[in-house]
Amino acid sequence: MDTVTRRGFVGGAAATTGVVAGRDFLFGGSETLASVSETALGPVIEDVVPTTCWIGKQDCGMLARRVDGRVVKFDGDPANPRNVGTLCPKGQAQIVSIYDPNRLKTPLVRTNGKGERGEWRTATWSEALAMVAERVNEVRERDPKLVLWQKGRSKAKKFYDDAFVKAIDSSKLGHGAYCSDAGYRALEYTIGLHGVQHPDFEETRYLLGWGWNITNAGGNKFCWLTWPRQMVAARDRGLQITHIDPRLRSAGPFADTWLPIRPGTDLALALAMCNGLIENGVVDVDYLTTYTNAPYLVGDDGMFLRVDDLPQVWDSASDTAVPAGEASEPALEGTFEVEGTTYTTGFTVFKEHVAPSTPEWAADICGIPAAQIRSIVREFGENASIGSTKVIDGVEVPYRPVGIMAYHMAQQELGFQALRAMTMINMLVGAVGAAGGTFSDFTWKIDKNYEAFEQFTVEDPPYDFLLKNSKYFPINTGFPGMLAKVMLDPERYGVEEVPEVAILHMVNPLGSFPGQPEIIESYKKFEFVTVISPWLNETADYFADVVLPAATIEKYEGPISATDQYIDATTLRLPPMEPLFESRGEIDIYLDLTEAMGVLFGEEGYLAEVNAALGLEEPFALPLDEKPTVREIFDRWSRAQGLDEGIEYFENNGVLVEGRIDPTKRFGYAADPPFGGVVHRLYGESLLDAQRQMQAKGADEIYWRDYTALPTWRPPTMEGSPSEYDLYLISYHQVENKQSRTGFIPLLAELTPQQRLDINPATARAKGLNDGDEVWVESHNAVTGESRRVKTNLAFTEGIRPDTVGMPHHFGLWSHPTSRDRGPSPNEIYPTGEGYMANTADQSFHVKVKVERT
Amino acid sequence: MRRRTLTLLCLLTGLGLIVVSYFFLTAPWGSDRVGNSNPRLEYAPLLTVLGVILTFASAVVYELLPDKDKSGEP
Amino acid sequence: MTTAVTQPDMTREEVDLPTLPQGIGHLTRGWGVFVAIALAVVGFGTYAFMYQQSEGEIVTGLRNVGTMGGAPWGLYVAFLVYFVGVSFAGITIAALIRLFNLQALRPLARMAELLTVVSLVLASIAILADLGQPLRGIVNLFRYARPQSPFFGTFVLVISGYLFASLVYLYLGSRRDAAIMARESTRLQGLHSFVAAGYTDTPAERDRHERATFWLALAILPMLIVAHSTLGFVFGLQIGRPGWFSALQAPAFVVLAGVSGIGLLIVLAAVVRSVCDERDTLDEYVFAWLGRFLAVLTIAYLYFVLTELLTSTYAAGGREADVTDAILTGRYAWIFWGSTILFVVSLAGLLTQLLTKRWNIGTLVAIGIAVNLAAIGKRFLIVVPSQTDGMLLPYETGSYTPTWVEYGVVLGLIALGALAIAVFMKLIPIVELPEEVEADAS
Amino acid sequence: MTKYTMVVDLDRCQGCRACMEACKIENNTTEGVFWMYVFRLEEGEYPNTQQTYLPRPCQHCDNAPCVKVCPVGARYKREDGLVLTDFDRCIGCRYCELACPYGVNYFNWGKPEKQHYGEWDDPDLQAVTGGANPPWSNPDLARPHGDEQRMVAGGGHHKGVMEKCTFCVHLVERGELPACVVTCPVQALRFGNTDDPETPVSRFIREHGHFRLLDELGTEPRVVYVGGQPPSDEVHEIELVHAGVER
Repeated sequence: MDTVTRRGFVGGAAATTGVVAGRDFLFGGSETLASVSETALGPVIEDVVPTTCWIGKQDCGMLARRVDGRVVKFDGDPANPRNVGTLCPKGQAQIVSIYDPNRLKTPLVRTNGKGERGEWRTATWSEALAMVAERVNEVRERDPKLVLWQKGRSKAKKFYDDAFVKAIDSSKLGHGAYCSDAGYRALEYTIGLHGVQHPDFEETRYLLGWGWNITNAGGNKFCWLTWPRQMVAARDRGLQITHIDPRLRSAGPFADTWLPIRPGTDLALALAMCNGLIENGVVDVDYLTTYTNAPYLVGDDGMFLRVDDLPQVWDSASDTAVPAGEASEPALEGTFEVEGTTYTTGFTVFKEHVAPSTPEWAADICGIPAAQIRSIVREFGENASIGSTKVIDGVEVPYRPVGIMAYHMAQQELGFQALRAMTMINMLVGAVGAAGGTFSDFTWKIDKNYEAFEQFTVEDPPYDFLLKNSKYFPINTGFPGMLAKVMLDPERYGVEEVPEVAILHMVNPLGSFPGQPEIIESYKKFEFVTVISPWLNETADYFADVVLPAATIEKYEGPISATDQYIDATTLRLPPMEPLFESRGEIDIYLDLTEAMGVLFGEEGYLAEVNAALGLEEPFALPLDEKPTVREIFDRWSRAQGLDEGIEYFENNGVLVEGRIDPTKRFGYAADPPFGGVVHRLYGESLLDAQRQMQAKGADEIYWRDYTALPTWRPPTMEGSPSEYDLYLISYHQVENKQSRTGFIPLLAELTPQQRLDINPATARAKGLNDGDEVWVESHNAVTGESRRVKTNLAFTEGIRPDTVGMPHHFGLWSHPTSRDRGPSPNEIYPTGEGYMANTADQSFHVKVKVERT
Repeated sequence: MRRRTLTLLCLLTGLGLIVVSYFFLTAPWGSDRVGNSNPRLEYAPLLTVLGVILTFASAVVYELLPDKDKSGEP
Repeated sequence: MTTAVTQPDMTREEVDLPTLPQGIGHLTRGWGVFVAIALAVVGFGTYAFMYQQSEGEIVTGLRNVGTMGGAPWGLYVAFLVYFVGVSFAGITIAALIRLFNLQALRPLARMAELLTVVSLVLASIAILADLGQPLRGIVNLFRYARPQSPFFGTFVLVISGYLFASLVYLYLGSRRDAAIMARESTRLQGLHSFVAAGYTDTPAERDRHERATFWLALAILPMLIVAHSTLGFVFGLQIGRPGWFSALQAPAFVVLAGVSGIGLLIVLAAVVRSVCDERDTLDEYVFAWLGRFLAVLTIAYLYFVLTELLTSTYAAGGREADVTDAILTGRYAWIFWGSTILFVVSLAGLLTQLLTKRWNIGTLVAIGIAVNLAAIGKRFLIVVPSQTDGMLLPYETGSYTPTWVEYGVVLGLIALGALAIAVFMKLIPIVELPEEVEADAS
Repeated sequence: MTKYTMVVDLDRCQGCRACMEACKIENNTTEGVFWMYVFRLEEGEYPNTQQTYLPRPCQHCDNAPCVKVCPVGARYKREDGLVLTDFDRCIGCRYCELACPYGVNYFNWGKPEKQHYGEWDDPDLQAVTGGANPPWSNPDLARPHGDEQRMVAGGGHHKGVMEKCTFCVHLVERGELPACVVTCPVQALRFGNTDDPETPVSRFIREHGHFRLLDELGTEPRVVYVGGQPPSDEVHEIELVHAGVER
């Protein structure tokens, strides 16, 4: 501030030293009298070109309004079902990015050592690509798996995650462990779908918004605005929302009831709800006996009774155990004797398991009144309308208008099991895949993990550096935080080889992931790092050897689903202008890079993999000996979709709308076979089996304790912190920000100028603190005893639990002038690793902290 | 007589200018129409100010106008 | 800034010129120092003004109300109001003296008139400083000004009418003294002849002058009430500004104007008394009269403050109360209570002198300065808190802190006023020449 | 005859502030200027806390205090209901801002060309933008509008003049909707002619309970709020946008 004022002063002084024209002498600028604006404007050519948003994950359709070829505004594309002509604040503000002079202008090559702010020289594309190709090839020749391709947001998976990674045969790492992968795994395990709970807004009447950040963030599949659109329409039809979240602001006025739950205790509440529903007799017996493993007979060892590998159920008609699916009257409940041994149905095991989880028990753990728990159990049960059906688009399906929206609440230590328990709430009332019920994907396509999770194989070391099939994480999401720990101490985890080179695709681990100190130390171990990014981001700044400038919105990408979960549609990202400066689209970059590496052409080359990923067959397949333009690739793909105009269809229409998704695809009950032909796993036999394998291999309890057949409550590790760390830290997403890239947009920085710590005024006053006070927020790692702290300012709100404090993400960056000096990221104080991740190697965003005046 | 006439003329011109420009030439009263944002005659406010100035200037005219008799004196 | 340079000039002039009354044309060292300092401050003010014109008002502490949490009107408007207020007292006293033929106060008349003219000029410059587009302001006001804007009254009545009337008044009154002085052969003879404009002080001319000024005074008195009320209306008619919408704005405005103007007149009279050696004309009677007048106005003003206080603390709710709280107990409390204490202490001083009938000029000067400081504080409180704390929608409370540019411009204006008076004093007698001088000359 | 009205549906508003950003880009307004602003408000004590959102465009009052006080007629009311500012006439006295009880006026404190969110004079960038400042600047805003052909559209024109929401006059005149209305993800904003009782907007207002902000002041706003309630005296802002202008 000071220096700015001084510079202004000097400038003003210079302006007044007599050089100024007489007109300016007393009255300043020349615009005072003359109407400068009346100067005749030449004719302008105005046009509108379709493209898609580049910020979040849902790629809303956009129309770029151009004047003489210059983009002046992005508007939503009315034809796109996902956003129907609208845009969120990020979508509007991103126009700054396509003109940002702080973007990389050319490829850069590091001239100083790594692990500190970079010094750079510019390089030509051919030089930079040759450098990357040489270093990557050198490692590939030894072991391609020691090349790590890491992505943050990949917006043309088929070209990047699939084709490129396969063409170079590298290891691959995503960001899911920081997202909701624990939830994805729980749902894949339990009902076979890739996704986390979301409701059928067209039909739902009663919704548990479980940690759903309604007004700020999205959820499963969408980054934001599609859900709120559907939510307000549903509220017009009478939808009631019960908001379960330590913070009210996530739902704001849309919370009809607010249950300010204690962070990390969702599993206990879910168990109490299951217990309550069973006690109230709200159980969809048909669904449970027909489509789940609830009637399977479980022995004392926790394993199913199997005959010839087939799990058995009790047939009440014949009073015998018969293979599942063959009983005419399968018993859901009961204990039966088969050949002298007692077996209990999975459901009865479950019922007994949740029986101690009374409302009072949960109230104590969750910090919410037992009466409130009782009433939501009652409301949920009443609204579930078990037994009713409804005709949707001509097909009669079971009607269970009770939904759960849960997404990022999976980011907790018990995330996997909490999401499983929440799925069980839906299973008890038969709402999974029912009209108005709960979904986790748009169609009933079974994920390959469902089958893979039937039987876990826990191997002996050595493990690969992602710890696949290890005794630590039989279910493994691919966790960069864990990779950092492995790289720092491979021996401890039985790993022999760690990755040597990395290609970082639109990812900023240093800014985006918890455990910053570990990340910094581990990335130093890479011998060669290539960063593909439009900006010299924090990670590039510290670790890149070569930075390749990527375009933002001004490139081809796709194909992109434009569905809103009801209408099927597809779109592409089309460039509204040439890539800024010397930047290139990522597909161009991979075409160039694979060419430089010598893996572009031929049967196993990049082009062949692109053909495979896009499903391009003759006559549309790309020739394997000729480098195409990206537009040409999409032209072929468009024609392969039956569009005779090729890519011009998208250039003219923006989006290909296929119409409403057929109910037989949407509803699990209506699918053929129902639910994709899988048995829903109420009872997690293979989880228990995994636990035993882990124990047998000598894994510590901290790894195996949550591999239980049924979700089991235990206090989270953070509760072991000393009592002076008296507050729970939670973090959240604000609607103005998503990913590092929004931190670089000054218009958004204006809306979210500074980091803050949300705190209940009563809590703060008890500590003698006031609104706006600068404080230290110090976290404590209950496993290592380590503490970390950051400085920020208090923001009073009555919308947060008194024992909880909250901090938004997307701060703590420094590489872009807009992102600097806006306060810390909560990632700087979240511990990573054991105790602060789920049993599926997914980051927990909970920790105990203390708050003190600076 | 001449003094009095000129002074009165100055005074009445001033007052007349004020009245005419203020009530008939500046922007009409009321704010709900586009036209009300413009004076009916551009620079009408200047006339009002001139009117005020003339009104008071009449005192100067009254005092400063040289006496006819005096100028006739040798 | 260096007085050494001007020193020799002054001594030479001293030798050259025949002696004129009241040190006219006689440049003393003290005067030189004073003028040099005033010029330096004016220069700084001009620099600040030009800097603001070149960069925009971003260099001031002014900002938008609402989301920006600022005040769009600040020091400039506070001083505009203050300067207009000061002008009130001058012209009122001058007019009263003429209308009621208060012979004993005649020595005050010219300086009162001068104070009016100078403060009105300062007020108009303060307006220009406040405008975002001053040059446009000058042109567009003449071109488009709308009668229904309260600004029209300020613009037409206060600035043009009032300023011009006062100038005429000052000028016509000065002719006689100029004519007397023009008889001496000095460097200023030309100027004095020009100002005299043929005035020979015949009974007919004197008669005409008396008649003209009587009618002028009669015309000015109602106009100045209207004009000052109009300025009150600039604030008082605003429904959207808690703390402003009040029937008392206009009367309180006029009374506080009187307080500050009389206070300043006391200070000026004391300075003239000592500098121009006018102890006989500006005697204790004059000061006692001013003191009594000031006492009455201060009592009246404090009464207004009390009624406003009572109404706003008892009746007001919501945002109205927020503004009151900010002024009485919040961030502006020090200004409010500081001003109020200055008023009360001043009043106590005045009443003591009134009761004991012993008037001390030094004390009166201190009181004059005190009530002016208090008046500036009150003007600030009229203008600013209603903006920062008076938003009717739930905006956060705002704040306003003037920058060096605003202080610079305001100090420059004050210095400009002082400079103008100092220069005037060396050209035309600031105290009307007494009868005996007149007799000598004829 | 056409009389434009904006309807704000508080039952729908998510407080996302997309309207604010759309406005800024469409109208090229400068830093710290929010012709459209969305309050995020809170009242009550934990756990009986209420949070609400309140969008606040210019209310385009039929009895506009700002129009009344403008000394030069730069702020004026059009027959179609729009309250506009002639930025080529405005003298920068800010009286309109003081008169307005809603706080919707934004003054160009500094040089607008320096307040467009970045340094756009990079030569490589100018090769792309042709020197436009901001690069997304919209030439429509530099054209005269309405029968009276006055300079009223968009922002960031001159230093030292007042600007405010225009209901996107440059879009409305060519039959399009204001930028905030277009972008609203949940259709919390509606816009249309209420002189005709049968337009969708007229019908929508008729069918819903509604209020106007500070109606008691007699300003006759042309912005109608549906759902929710006027903000009480107890509410306070959370998540402040203390975006100002700095040198």
